Amino acid sequence: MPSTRRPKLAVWKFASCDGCQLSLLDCEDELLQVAEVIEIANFPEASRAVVRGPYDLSLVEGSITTPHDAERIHKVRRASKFLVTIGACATSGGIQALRNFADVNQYIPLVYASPETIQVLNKSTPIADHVFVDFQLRGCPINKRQLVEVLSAFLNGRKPNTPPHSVCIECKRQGTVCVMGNAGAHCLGPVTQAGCGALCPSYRRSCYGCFGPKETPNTHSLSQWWSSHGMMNADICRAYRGFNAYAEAFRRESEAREK
Amino acid sequence: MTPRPSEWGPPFRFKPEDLESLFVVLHEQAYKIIGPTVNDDAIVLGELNSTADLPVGWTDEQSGGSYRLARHSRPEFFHFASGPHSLKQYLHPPSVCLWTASRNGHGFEIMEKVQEAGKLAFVGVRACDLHALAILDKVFKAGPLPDSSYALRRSQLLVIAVNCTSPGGTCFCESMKCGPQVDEGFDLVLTEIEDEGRHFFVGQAGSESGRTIAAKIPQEEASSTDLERVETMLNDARTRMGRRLDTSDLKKQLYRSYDHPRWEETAERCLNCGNCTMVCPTCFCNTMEDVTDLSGVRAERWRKWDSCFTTDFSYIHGGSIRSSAKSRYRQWLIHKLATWVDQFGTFGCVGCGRCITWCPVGIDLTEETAAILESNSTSTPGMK
Amino acid sequence: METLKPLLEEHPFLRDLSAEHLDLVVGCAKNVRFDPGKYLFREGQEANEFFIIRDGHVAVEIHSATKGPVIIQTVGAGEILGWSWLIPPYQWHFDARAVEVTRAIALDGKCLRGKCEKDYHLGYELMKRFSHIIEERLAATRLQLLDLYGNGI
Amino acid sequence: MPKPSEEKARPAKNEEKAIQTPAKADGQFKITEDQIMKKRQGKSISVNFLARVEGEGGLMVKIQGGQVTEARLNIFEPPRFFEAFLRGRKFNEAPDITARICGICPVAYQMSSINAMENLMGVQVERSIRELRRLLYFGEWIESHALHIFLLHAPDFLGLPDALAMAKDHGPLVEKALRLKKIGNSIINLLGGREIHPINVRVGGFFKVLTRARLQSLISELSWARDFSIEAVHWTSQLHFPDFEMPYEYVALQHPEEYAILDGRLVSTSGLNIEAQDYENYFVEEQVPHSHALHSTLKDRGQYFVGPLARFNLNFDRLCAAAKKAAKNAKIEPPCRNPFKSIMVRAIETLHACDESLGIIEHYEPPARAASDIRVGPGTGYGCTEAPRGILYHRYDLDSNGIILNAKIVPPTSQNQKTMENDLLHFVQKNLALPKEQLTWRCEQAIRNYDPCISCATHFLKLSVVENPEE
Amino acid sequence: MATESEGLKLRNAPGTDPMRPALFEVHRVRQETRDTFTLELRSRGPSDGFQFLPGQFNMVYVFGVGEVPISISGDPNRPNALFHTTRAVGAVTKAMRRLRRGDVLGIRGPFGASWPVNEVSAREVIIVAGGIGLAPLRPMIYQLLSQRDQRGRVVLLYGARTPDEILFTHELQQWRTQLGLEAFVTVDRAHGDWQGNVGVVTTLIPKAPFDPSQAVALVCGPEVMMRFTVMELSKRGISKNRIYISMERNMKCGIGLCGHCQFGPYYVCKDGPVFRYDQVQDLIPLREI
Repeated sequence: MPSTRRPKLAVWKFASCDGCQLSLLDCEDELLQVAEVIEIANFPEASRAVVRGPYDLSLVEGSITTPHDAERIHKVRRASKFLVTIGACATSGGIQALRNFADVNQYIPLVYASPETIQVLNKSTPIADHVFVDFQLRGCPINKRQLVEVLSAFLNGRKPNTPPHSVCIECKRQGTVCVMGNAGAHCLGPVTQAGCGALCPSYRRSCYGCFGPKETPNTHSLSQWWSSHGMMNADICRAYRGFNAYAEAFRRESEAREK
Repeated sequence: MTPRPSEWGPPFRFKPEDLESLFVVLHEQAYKIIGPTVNDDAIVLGELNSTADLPVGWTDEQSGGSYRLARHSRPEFFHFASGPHSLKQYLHPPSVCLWTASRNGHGFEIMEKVQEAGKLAFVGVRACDLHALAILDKVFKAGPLPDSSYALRRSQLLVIAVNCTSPGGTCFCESMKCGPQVDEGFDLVLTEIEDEGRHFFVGQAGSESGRTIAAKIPQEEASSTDLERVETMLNDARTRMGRRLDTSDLKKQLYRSYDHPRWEETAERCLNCGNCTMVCPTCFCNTMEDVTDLSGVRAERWRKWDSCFTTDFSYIHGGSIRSSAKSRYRQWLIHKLATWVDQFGTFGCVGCGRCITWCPVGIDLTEETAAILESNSTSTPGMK
Repeated sequence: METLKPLLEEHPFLRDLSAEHLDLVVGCAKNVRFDPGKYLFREGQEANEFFIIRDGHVAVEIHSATKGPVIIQTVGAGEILGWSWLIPPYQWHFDARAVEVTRAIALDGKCLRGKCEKDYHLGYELMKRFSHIIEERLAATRLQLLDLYGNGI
Repeated sequence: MPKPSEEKARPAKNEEKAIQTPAKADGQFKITEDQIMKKRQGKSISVNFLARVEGEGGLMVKIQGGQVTEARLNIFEPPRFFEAFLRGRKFNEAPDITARICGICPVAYQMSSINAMENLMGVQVERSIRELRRLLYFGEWIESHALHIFLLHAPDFLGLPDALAMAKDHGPLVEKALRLKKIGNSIINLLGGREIHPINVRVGGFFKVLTRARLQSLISELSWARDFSIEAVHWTSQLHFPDFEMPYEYVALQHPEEYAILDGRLVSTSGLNIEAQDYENYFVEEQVPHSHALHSTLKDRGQYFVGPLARFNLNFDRLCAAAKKAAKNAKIEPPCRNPFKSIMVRAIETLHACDESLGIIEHYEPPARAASDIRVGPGTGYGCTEAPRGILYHRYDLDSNGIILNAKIVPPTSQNQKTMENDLLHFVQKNLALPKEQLTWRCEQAIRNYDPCISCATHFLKLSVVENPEE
Repeated sequence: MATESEGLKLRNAPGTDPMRPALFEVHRVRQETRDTFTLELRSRGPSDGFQFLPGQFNMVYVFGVGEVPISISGDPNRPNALFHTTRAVGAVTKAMRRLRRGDVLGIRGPFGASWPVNEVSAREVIIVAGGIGLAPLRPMIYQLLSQRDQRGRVVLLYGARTPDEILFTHELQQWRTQLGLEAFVTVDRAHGDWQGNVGVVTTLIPKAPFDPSQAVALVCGPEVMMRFTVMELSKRGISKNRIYISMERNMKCGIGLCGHCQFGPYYVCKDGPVFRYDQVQDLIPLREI
C-alpha cells in the first residue's frame, strides 16, 4: 500500500562490474517515477547527496572479496530494514569466484610487485554467506524488468514474480525453438533459473547460466547427456564455471567434472 | 474411415500449384493464415503469406532429445512430422492479460481486457494436433464455467488439415488412436501425394465453410484410384510410427503404479525443466500473476502457461505438495495417461511425440510407460 | 467392596478379565473423591496406584520454572490415569490435579504389582491393557507435537 | 535467519558514519578520518567516496605551505583478477568473461577481445558484420555518453547533487537525456540482446543477425536522437568551464576513413603512430601503492590522455559533417586542452554516433552468414578499440586448442589515472583560494571529466591474491 | 467422474466472467485471535446478496497484492453479508489483515462443492474441526442449527493449539446454550488456569456422544489431523461414505482451468474442496500426490 512517507533506498557496491546497479539507471522509462515513490537516499553512482539511514530497502551489488568488505556488509545489514541482493556477484560470488577453485600456492609466483599492500580474501563469497538476505535477485546482469518488479512488489507488499523455474519454461512461452533439441547446443537452460527472458536461445545461442541454478536443478543428468554425446569433461566443467560458478549446484557439478 | 456424407463434401483432386488458390481464398475471407514454415532451423508455425512460405523441400529427423531440420529432394509441401509449435500457442496463448485494475480512493475498479481474436486459418494441421484441439475444447469449453477468451478464439478458427504420411521418429499417434488420418474437427482435409513424378492433392471438405472454400480451388473429381492411393499411404504411415504405446488397461495399470520404483529412476534423469509440458499440445496448466506498477495505482492480472514440474505449482502454505522430482514426473505422466481419462473422458496424450523430441535428455514417455506396465505385476498398491 | 465390583466389571478397561482376576483387582480398589484443585498425585512422589476416573476432569501438568504449570493432557470420565506404578522406580512424572469435583476408583498398584508377580497371567492381562493405553497416549502426544493447527499441512 | 551478529543492532547513527567510510586499499595507504584530521594542520582535501563515477574510488590532495604536494586517486574497488582466471578458458569465452569487467562498457570489452581473437586467427569479417559491430558500439557510446553527460557530469556544472535534483529545474532536459540514453540502449538491446553484457556477439561475427526491418525500427528514434544531440552540444557549450588547460599528450586510435572506434593505428598528439599490436612496446604500467589500479605511462614520456578529447583532437576531420558543424557552432575545435570541455566533446561524439548509426542502418544488407568460420590455432592476438572512455587494449596468447595461456587487458581509466592525478595537482594549486567545500566539489568534477570507470581500472592488477586466512 | 457430494458446483452469476472479480467493501474487521481475523464484506455492485452453500470458497483478491482461495465462514441464510475468516500467513492474507472498513476487495465465487447439506438434514451430525478448519464448517453449523427442529443432534469436536487460539468463542457459547449444539473443545497445550480439555482433537472422538450408525461426520483441518480423525471415526463405526472432509490445494483459477489443485483424478476447486471420504480414501495415503 502506498504510504505518505517514501521508503528510503540505498544502493551498495561490493566486488562487481557495476552493471546491476546501472540497471537501475537503465530504467529510463521508470527512473523518474522510481524517484517519486522511493527516496533515493544513498546511491553514490547516481548522486553525491547522501541521506542518513536506516534504509527501508537496500540493494546490494557485488561479492565479498576483502576483509574490509566482510565487515562492511554487516554495517550495511544493520542499516537496512529489507536487504535485497542484486546480481550474480551478490548472490553467488560472481565471475570473480573463479578464484575459489584455484590453488592459492599456484598464485603466489604470479603475485605482483607489492602484494603486501593488498588484502584479499581467498574466496569471493555471496552476501548471504555473511548476513541475512531478505530477497535475492538473480542475473549477470539482473534483468531490469525484474528489478522494477521487485521494487513494485516491495512497494505494494506483495511477493515478486521472479519464478525459480527453468529458463526453458520462459523460452517455450516465447515460442523459441529449443537450441538444445534442435541444434544439439550445450544449453544450460534446463538447469538455469528464468528471468533473462530466455535471451540466448532467442538469438540461437545456448544459455550460459547467467541467472544461476534453478530450483531443484539436475545438473548431473544434463552433464551425463552431454557426456554421452561427446562433450569432454573439461568443457562441461567450464560450462558450469561461469558467472555463477560458486552457486552450489554449479560448483558441485563442475567439481565432479574437474578430474 | 466412415465417411459422413451429410457434413463431408465429395473428395476432389487438385494440382499442387492450385494450393495457392486456397491461400487466396483464405486471404479474401480475411483469414490470417498460420502454418508450417522454416525458421530457426526448424519447421515452426508462423504466419504464411503464400505457399512459398511453406517448407517445400524440407523435412525433419526426430528422435529422443533431438530434432534436425533436413533437406529432401522431393517437391512436397508437407513432408515432415510435428514441429516444436502447436495450435496451443494460438488458442491458449502463453501469456494473456486478463484484466487491469486501477485504484481510486479506498477502492479500485477492474477493466476487462478485450481479447483480440482475429480470424485464423490453420493450414497443414495434423490429426494428432486436431485431437489435441478437441482435448483443449473439453478443458476450456465443455465445463460449466468455460473460458470465454478461449471460446472466442476458437470460434474464429478455420482448420485446413493434412493427412499425415510422414510420421517422425518419435510419433505414436496410431497407438493413441489420434492419427495419422484426419477424422474429425476439420473444415478441409488434404492428402498430398507424390510418387514417380506425379504430385497432386486429394481434398475433402468437412464442414460448410470448408465446402465453400474447396469450391474455389480448381479441381477435378478424385478417382477411386486416388482414394485407394490415400488409403495405402495412410496404412503405410501407420506402420512407420517411430514409437508405440500399449493403451489397453493403461489407466488402471497406472493407477496401480504410484509406488513403482521406475519413477525414482526416471527422476534421476528428469531435469524437471518443464519442456515436455510446454511443447505438449494438450498441457493446459497455467498460473496467474498479479503485477503492479511502481506507483501502486495500476494492477494487472496475467495468465501464463505453467508447468507441473515446478515446485511452486503445488505450493500451499507450509511447502510444496510435490517437492520431489519423482512426484512431479509421476504427476505429469499419470495425468496424461490416466487421471485425464477420469477428468475429460480421453487421454491427455495424442501421440505427437513432441515431449520425447524436445526433452533435453530424451526421456521417452512411451518407454517409461512400457517399463511400468511391464513390471507392474510386482508393483505395490496404489489407487484401485 | 461389593459396590465396586459391578462398576469395575463393566469398565472397558477390565472387560473380559477372568472372574478370578477381577476379584484380585477388586481387592485392590477403593473409591476416592477429589475437590477442584486437589492433586491426585504430584511429580516425584511414589507411584503406588492408578485411577479409573468415574466422573470429573483431571489435568496432567508439568511445572516449569518460567511458565508455571503447563497442562499437557486432560483425563476425564471413563479414562485411566497413571501407569508409573507399573514401571520402576515407581515415581510420578507429572502432577495430576482435579479441575472439577472428580470421583474415581483408585487401584492399589503396590498390591497389584505383588499379585502380578505371583500370577503372570494377570500380569500379562494388565500389561496388555496398559500398553494399549500407552500406545494411544503416545500417538496423541505425537500429533500434539506436530503443532498441526499452527503450521498447516 | 539473521546471524547473531546482526541481531545486536547498533544505534543507527553510528552505522551511517561507519558506512560512509570507504573501503580502504590496505594498511599503509589507508586514510582514516583520524589521519585526515591530523593532516588538517597542513591542509588536505579528501573525498572518501567519489560519487557519480562507475566503481569505487576516493581522492586525496595534500597541501603544505600553500603548495600542493600530493594528489592521489584512491581506487579501492576490490581487485577481481580477470587476467588470472582467463587463463585456461577457451578463446570464445573471452568476450563474455571480459564484458563482466565493466557493466557500462561491456561492448568495448567484447569488441577488443573479439578483435584480438580474430587478429590471432586471421579472420576478416565481411563488411556488414563489421558495420553491425560499429552500430552496436555506437549504441554503447550513445548510452554511455548520455549517462555521463547528463546524469553524472552535468550536475557538477549546475551545482546540483544529481540528475534527479536536476529534473526539478530542467525536467524536459532530463527526460530527453533519458530518452537519448534509452536509444543507445535499444541499439545494444536489439543487436546484442540486452543492454548490459550483450549475448549476441561472438568471435567471427554474431549468433544471429537481424533483418533490415528490425534494424529500421530504430530509425525514427535515432533521428530524434541526432537532433537532440545537436541541442545537447549547444546546451553543454553554454555551461561554465573553469579556466584550466594542460599540455596533454593525447592518444587515440586513428582510422583512414572513419572516426576510429573498432580499429586503427595508435597515434598521439606528440607524434606516436604505431600498430595497435605494438602497444606494449611503447606503453608500460606500474603499480602504485595507493590504488588497486595500475598506472599506465608512455615509455620515456610519462602520462598521457585517452578518451573523447583525445579522439576529438586527433580525428576531428573524420567526424561526420553534422558533428563538425555542431562543434563549430559551439566554438570548440582542436586542439582543446581544457578537460572540463570533455562534456561538450561527448555530446559531439554522441551526435556523430547517431549520424553514423543512421547511415549504417540505411545501407545495411544482412550478411550471408551470421558468423565467419574460424580456425582455432596457437598464437598471440591483439585488439584495441575505442571504449567510450578511451582506448581499450587486449592481448591473448592461445594454445593449439584455443585455450588462453595469457591475457593482458589495459582499460582506459588506468591509462588516464596519472593524468587525472596531475590535473588535480595543478587544478588545486590554481584554485587554492576557493572555499574548501567548493574546491572539493571542483576536484570531484575534475575527476569526473574523465568519466572514470573504476571497475574496469581495477581488474587490471596482475594476480595479487594475498594469502589471508578467512576468519 | 468427480464428486458425488451434493451442492452447487461452480455457480456464477450469468453473463459475468468467472475470471473477473466482483468488488466487495470491508464492512467490519474482527480480530479473532492473534493471527486470525474475520472480514465482513458487502457487495459494492447491485446485488441481491451473496448466495452460497456451506463449504464453498471464494478467490479473494487484494488490490496489487494477489489472490488466494478462502472458504466462506458466514451464515448462508444471511446472504447480505459475506464473511471470510483467515489467518495472516502469506502476502495476500497479511495484506487482508491491514484492510479497514471501506476498503475494497475483489471476490470471485462462490466455487466448489459444498458440505452434504441435504443428506445431513435428518441425521445426527458430528463435526470435527482443527484450528482454522472451523471456519469452513461454520456456515454448516449455522445451517444445521437453523433447522434444529427437523433434525437430530449436532456435536462439534474442536481442537485448537492453545486456549487463545480458539475461534468464535463467543458464538460457541451461544450455540451451546441457545441452540443446543454439543460442543467439545480441546487444546494442544494450556496453562494451569485452563479448565477444559488438553489433547488433540482425535482424543475427543472415542467418548463423543453420537450414534455411529446414524451420524454423518464433517471434518476439516490439516490433512494429518483429518487422516487421524477418520481413523478414530472409523473405530467408532462410522462408515467412510458418511464421512466428509474438506481438502486444501494450491489454486489459481478456482474453476478447474489452471490445473494447480489436482488431487489424483480430481480438481479440488471444482470436484471438492468437500469430498466424501470413500471417494478419496485411496488417494489419501499416497505421498506427494
